Amino acid sequence: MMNGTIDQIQTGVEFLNADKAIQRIPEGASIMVGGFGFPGMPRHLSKALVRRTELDQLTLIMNSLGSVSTLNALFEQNRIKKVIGSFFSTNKELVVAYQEGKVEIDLLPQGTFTEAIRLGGAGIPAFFTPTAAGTVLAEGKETRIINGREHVLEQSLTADVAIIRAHKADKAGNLVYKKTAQNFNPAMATAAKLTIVEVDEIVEVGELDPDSIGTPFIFVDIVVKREEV
Amino acid sequence: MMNGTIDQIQTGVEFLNADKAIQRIPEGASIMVGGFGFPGMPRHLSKALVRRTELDQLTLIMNSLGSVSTLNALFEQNRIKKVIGSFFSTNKELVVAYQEGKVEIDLLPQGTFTEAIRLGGAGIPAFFTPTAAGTVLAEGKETRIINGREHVLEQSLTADVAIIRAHKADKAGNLVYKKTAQNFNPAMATAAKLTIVEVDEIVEVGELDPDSIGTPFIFVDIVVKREEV
Amino acid sequence: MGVDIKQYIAKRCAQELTSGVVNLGIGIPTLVADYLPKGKVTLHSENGILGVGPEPDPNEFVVDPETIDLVNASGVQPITALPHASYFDSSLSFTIMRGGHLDATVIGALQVSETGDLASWAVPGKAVLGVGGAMDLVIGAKRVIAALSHLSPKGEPKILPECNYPLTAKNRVDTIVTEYAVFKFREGRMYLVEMVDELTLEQLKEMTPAHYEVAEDFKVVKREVEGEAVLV
Amino acid sequence: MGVDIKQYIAKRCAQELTSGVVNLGIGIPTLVADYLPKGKVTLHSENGILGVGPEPDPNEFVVDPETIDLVNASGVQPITALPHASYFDSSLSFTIMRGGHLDATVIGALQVSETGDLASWAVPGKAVLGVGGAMDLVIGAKRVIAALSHLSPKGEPKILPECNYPLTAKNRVDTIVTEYAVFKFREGRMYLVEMVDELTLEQLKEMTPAHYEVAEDFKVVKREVEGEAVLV
Repeated sequence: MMNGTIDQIQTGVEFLNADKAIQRIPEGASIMVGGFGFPGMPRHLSKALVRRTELDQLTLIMNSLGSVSTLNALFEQNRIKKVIGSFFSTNKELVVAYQEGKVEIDLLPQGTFTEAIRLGGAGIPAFFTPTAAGTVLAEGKETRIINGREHVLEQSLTADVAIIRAHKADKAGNLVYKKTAQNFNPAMATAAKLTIVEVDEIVEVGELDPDSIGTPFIFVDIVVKREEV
Repeated sequence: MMNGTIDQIQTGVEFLNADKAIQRIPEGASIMVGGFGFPGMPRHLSKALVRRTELDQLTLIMNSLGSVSTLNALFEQNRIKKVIGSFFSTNKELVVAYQEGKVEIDLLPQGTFTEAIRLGGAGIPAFFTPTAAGTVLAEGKETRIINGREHVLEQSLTADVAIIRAHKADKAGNLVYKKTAQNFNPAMATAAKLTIVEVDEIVEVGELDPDSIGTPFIFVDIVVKREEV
Repeated sequence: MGVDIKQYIAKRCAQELTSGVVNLGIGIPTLVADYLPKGKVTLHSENGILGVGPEPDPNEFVVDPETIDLVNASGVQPITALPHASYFDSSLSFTIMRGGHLDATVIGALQVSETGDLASWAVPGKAVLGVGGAMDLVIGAKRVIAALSHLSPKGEPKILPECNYPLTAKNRVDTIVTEYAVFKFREGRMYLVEMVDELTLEQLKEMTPAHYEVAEDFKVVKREVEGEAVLV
Repeated sequence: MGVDIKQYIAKRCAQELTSGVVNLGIGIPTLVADYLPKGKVTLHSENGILGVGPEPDPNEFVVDPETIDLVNASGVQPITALPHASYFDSSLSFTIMRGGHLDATVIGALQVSETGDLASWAVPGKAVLGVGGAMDLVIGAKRVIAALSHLSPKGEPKILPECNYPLTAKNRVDTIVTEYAVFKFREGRMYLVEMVDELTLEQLKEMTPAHYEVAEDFKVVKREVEGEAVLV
């Protein structure tokens, strides 16, 4: 059976700086952005996305946008067509863009949002959930009584690109996460055609405990080290 | 905000021997059994289940039964009503019981089986998967074209009891898994009313790296140490 | 409404919680943590932790958005972790919530109906731009404890025959705790189980248009926080 | 069919695999591992590992069912892990498979149809008691390489206009590799791309009732394994 030493291992994962990585995003892309508040938010990739000013007509798939976000410039510059997520009430730029009819918002309960991404990555395109049944967020959606309870049929989410953050990557592209900085990142890594990861540290192959790897390299395309911006 | 020292922490998880743990299983229960071949199979709990001879009319939810299994005695003793899983071809006792009409078998593709358990634990009762579309395993099931591809509506799985195996538990009931012994165990822990875990080792609270915990104690009811049979 | 009333509601909510795993919503529910029995109730936060500990000392802990990796569901407030804590991704966090594994949640409410409907996230006529995890919490938790002031700042009742604000979930509230009373839902009917001694049943009824019955185990209590009387 | 023919099919399958992540089914596909370029192709096994390494030395490794924690998808065969390996539960393992993340799978086949249908798991008239992960593999892998002997032991053709055995999946086969030929599916049509020099096109057609065309890039090859001629 196949053998291999560390030097021989080639997984095809690339190691680039943030601007070169963001250069790979196609026009009008749908982009998943990881993070729940500060932890797990790919800040340097977000800044590089803002810098690449010719990219517009974007769809952002992210749980929330806080009152201060690196990505706010995208709304001021009218580069966002649509946002899908669960909580945008406190972001002034987005609220204004929405009220002016410049941005479309698809609001999902957070659990539906995260499961839609996980199942999108798993090749399961739709699922019935009890969440939001009987509320305005279920309006226009198919419903069905299952086990005596009303459920809503939700569509899974996939994207052209995911920009996520992890704690460490090894040189094969395997990722390790830390504490509450995991959040949506592992699921998003599975659900995009192109997954770009910002990490604190890059280590040699063999340095990560194989049981601790949260995202195997198969889901990773490009790794960007934080300070190499 | 609430504080707590290790001594004060009470999670309600019980620590029993295998026979006392199996004593909690109700008559006619549906029982998920973890393991993929040898790794992750709860052998001592299985033996205790066989020893509790008055338990019958059981439904077993397990991926596969190899040619030699601790649980074979259950078929010889006519204690199993139904089996749900993906691979039973090589187990003589089960094949015979099936041919004699003593056991019903629900065969699912392995990926459908594992996702049905995970989603069962997550409160999502049904999902559309492309797997098995156009095959005999989709017969009698609702199908739908989604994104131009045929999908099958599958029902999620839950159970009265899960008997699973992990590598270590701490005294709060948190579990850590090892290598390919994870398999179906973490999902099954989430999908049963009563989850009984067999472990190699029990350690003090605080000894497990919180990032390494595969199953948080909230999914665990009873922990059994392997040698305490 | 003064701080003391919020503290009273929080303390009264905590009496409902003697063991298990609980998720506390924002607002008054956050205050509940201070009144929980030490070590017996474990707190879950939907951003991915079971075993939330106290906030770190703000004099010693400086938040660096670049490196912070342990916060609560606000996304920005640093916390600590208890010795039995575990971390997980959002999928598992919502498996805990939607899957029915939480013993209880305490959640702030704008309105509650006599059938246990909860409205907690949106106001009619305003753009609906945020829901967060509230719907999953309320659909999944074994017990939903709604914590709210009995009347709105304008003096309007919040416990109604029917909610007229957008719903979070239908028929899911188990217990209502206000500064004046506690109601419980039993087999689909709403019962008054507790009232503070400053009111008569008639006065309470006037503030509470929902249909409810007085429970057999109804009792009248003194409103105290930490031994001190509460100023309304 | 002798061992050498199996080795030839395995070697020919390996030529299709130059990089990426591959899952090898049981039977002939298992032999493919020996012919893969070192370090460039990573093997996935559905029981929860990416980075399958060689089997441990059977003289040094004794299987203890009680403690063994690293096996392949047979559930009993011990393996090793490569330096870049990771472990995961079945949910993530089938996310890799069903979700379209595997670059290829090599899978044994009982029959393949001219529309790319695959039958690999059951025989008509027998009780259907096992399917395993085959359906998920075939539905999800970017390329499905069917590895099979050209004819059944009774001399019956296996590459047919339509499968008459129960299907594993419809329209999913990308490449067929037998001891005589290689077929590829391109835009829904089946093409002969390679044949061994021991046959004529007419002889191959006689053994292959499926409708196929000879590809523009068709070539005739010598059948060799490790430099030695193969005995049929």
